[in-house]
Amino acid sequence: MIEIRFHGRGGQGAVTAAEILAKAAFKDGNYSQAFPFFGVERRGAPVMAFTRIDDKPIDLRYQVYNPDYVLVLDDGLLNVVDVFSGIKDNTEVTINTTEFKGSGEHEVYSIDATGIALDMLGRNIVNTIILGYFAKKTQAVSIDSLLEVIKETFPGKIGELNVEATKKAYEMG
Amino acid sequence: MVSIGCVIKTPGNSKNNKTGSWRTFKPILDKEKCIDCDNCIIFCPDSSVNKQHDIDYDYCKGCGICANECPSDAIKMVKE
Amino acid sequence: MVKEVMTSNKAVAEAVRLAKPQVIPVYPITPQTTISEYLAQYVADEKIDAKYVKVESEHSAISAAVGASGAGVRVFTATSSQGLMLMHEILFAAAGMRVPIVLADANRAISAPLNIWNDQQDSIAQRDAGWLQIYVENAQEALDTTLMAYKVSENPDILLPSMVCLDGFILTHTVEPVEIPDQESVDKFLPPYVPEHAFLDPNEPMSIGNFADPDYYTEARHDMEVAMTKSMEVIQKTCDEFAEIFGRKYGLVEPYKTEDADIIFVAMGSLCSTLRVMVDQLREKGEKVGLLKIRAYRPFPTEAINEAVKNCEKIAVIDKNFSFGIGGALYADMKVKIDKEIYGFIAGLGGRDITPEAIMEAYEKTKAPENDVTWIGLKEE
Amino acid sequence: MDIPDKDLLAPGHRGCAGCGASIAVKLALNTLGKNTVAISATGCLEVMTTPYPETSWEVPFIHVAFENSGAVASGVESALRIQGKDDVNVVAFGGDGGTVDIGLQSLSGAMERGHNMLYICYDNEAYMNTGIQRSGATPYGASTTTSPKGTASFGEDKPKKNMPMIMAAHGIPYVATASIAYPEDYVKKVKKAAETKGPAYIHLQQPCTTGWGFPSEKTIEMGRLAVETGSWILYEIDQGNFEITYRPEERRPVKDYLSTQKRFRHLNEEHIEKIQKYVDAECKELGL
Repeated sequence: MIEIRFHGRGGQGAVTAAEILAKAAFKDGNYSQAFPFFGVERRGAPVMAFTRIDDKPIDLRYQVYNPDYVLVLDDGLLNVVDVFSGIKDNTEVTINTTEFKGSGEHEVYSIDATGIALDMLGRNIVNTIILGYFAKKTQAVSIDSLLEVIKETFPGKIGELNVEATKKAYEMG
Repeated sequence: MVSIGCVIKTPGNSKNNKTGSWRTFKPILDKEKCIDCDNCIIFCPDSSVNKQHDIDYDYCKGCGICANECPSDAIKMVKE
Repeated sequence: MVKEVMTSNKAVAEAVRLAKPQVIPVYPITPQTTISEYLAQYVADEKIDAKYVKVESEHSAISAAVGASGAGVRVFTATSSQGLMLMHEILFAAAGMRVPIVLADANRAISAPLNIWNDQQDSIAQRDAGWLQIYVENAQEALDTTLMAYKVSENPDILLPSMVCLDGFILTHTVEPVEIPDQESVDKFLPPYVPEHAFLDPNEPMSIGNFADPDYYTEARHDMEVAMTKSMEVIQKTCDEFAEIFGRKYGLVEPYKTEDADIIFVAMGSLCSTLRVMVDQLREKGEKVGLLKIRAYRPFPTEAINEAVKNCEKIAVIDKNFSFGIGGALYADMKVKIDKEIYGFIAGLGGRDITPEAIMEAYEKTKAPENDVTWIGLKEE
Repeated sequence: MDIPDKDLLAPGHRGCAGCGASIAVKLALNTLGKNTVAISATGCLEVMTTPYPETSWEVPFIHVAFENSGAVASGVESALRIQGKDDVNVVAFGGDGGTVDIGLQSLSGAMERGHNMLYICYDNEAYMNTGIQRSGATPYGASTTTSPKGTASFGEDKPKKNMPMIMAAHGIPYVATASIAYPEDYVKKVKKAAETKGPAYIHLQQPCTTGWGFPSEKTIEMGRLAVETGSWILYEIDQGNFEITYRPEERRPVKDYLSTQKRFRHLNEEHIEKIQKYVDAECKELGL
């Protein structure tokens, strides 16, 4: 089983990203589960969401404390939240940032998802983009399933744009 | 034994309860004086006056509304 | 049959769509809200041919539900926490009037302090209302149980409303794969509701919700107890029938590795998933431990519990609720009905995560008990 | 007025001798006819008409609780309409307590949602079922068991809540006041309400022999006095058009009305003068 933790701000789509990932993993033939950290936070506040993926049914009903992967949708959170909390030796952390901000102790990838988003979507919504990058880096989900779920989640033009942006991020992975 | 949920499937069966026994005074109609205004029927709380202005003493509680509302003084209340 | 990744709230809404209720009075409340939203959309999109009554409170939601069910149609409503508390009075009326409403409760803690997270105090506080209460463990079970609840409640021998209890957020907002049955199979399993005991039809006038004096009240309440007792058999039969059509097996209780267990965990709802994993982990270490999941809390399945725990030495009941001075409600019921060494644990109140460590604490304290009732993970400072 | 062969509220009910509520319900049901479903709030009406295993209702009837007849009626109406029973009249009855106090929210919701139903408040101006406690509809100066006259009290110290205007503010198609002492006017309004598509509300004054303290034969007389003194004004608001439906030839002083009831008997000239002023202002405002 792999466990993924998302960090974002309310309104950035971290919860949606966790669900898209779970749905994509399910399309791949795996079992999956996704849930938000159930807060009362409003738009802008730090939020967390979790995804679990396994090849057998998932029976765990508590939060993810020791993630295998951490995805950070907004590098501004690094000053506010300990995104490295509970990570293991081999945990991979991916951060949406223009500059590498790793501590040196952990394996950290960075992607300028905001750059891609502003360029291709015209607004700073990075949740699908960071999933594209994640898919390539980890092979935890297939890009085909991921793109399919993105299309289902965002019908029409916005979906197409997201697919293109996700593909671009995948290529960068 | 009660019905499921105490539902009553016999509409209007409160007729089994003869409230005439509540009465102290009894309305007596003088049909000679009756002008068919129907006030006694319309205002009877116990549906005790029929279309022919016959009084049903099985249910009449003797409230006296009929006598009070009779414009021709055709109804008198008398002690049971 | 399709399989989709969805939350338990969506799964419940899907079950409602398949069950085809004709009146749906609901009022939104966290974490039930998405159920009311999905159903509003289904009605708006003509996926359900029902009147969606946009009531102004939960009190009116359940009141309209009783009115509609009394009028003779299948009804669904849903709520959570404070909303269920606001319904409290009418829950009793619904059961006493024997209207087979199905209600989904997204289990959430009760104020004060205000808290939107999961525990089961809200539905436990309604345990004596005369409703059947089934606690579910995952989204699939939420869907399946909602369908089965109609079948059990509408059984002429039962005619009591059902509450499907699903843990707030832990289930209501967690997506996972769910099999959605096809309409044809559901229609076969769940025929339309044809009430005989109570309906409102000018061609056959009857009075419903009457006044009963001491000559009749006791019998009316006792009839509910008879129906509640009988419902155990009907629930089991309904589960068997469901398994035959849909392949998924449920029961009043679900024992897991209890046969040779020295210690058996007893719990309700989503916690049972984690407990099952813990049982496996402990078994690997040579611990003889099992799990008894209670699905039906009302009726209380004494016989089924006794059968499952007959060989064990000790029982550890984990309650997400409590009664002051007593302990958890399930613990208290077990103490009354089950002749075993039983320890109670209070956990998961107001959304406190029940981690493997918390479960281990309960396990260790059952092995070497200090108190009858222990609050797990209580911060001392 | 049409007299039916059989009343749709059967005798044998447990109402007081001279009960105005039974007159109110009988006239409404007879007007609406057999194709009607009735809902009632808890109160005198429900208790006196449905002591199991006997019912006085000749039409389908449902009662659930005190404060929710608006919502119960919403459910009943929804269930009937979804089954295609569009021609069935839905009528809910509530006393003043069940309507203006504890049932106000439920009723407000039902009216605002536009259910095709009629709600009749039979207003006897206090909680009579439980022994004459004041309600929001208890008039100024009335002595009740919870607004008693005493050395420091002259009874209820606030005027009656203006419920019909609260209902009118919902913008529903039909609102009317009525009195059981004016059956032609009342029945006409029930008919109109039944023909109205959408919610209708009738606020019916119903004198109560027990609660107001007058002899049982004077139930109707008391209703007449209320209207003739301007203490109760008969009007309707039909699709927003306000109209007085009955004008007394000459308005009598309120004293004639107050002095005949035990609940007002303690009032002194000053109180009566105040009530007269209040009534005068109300009449002026409504154009009586």
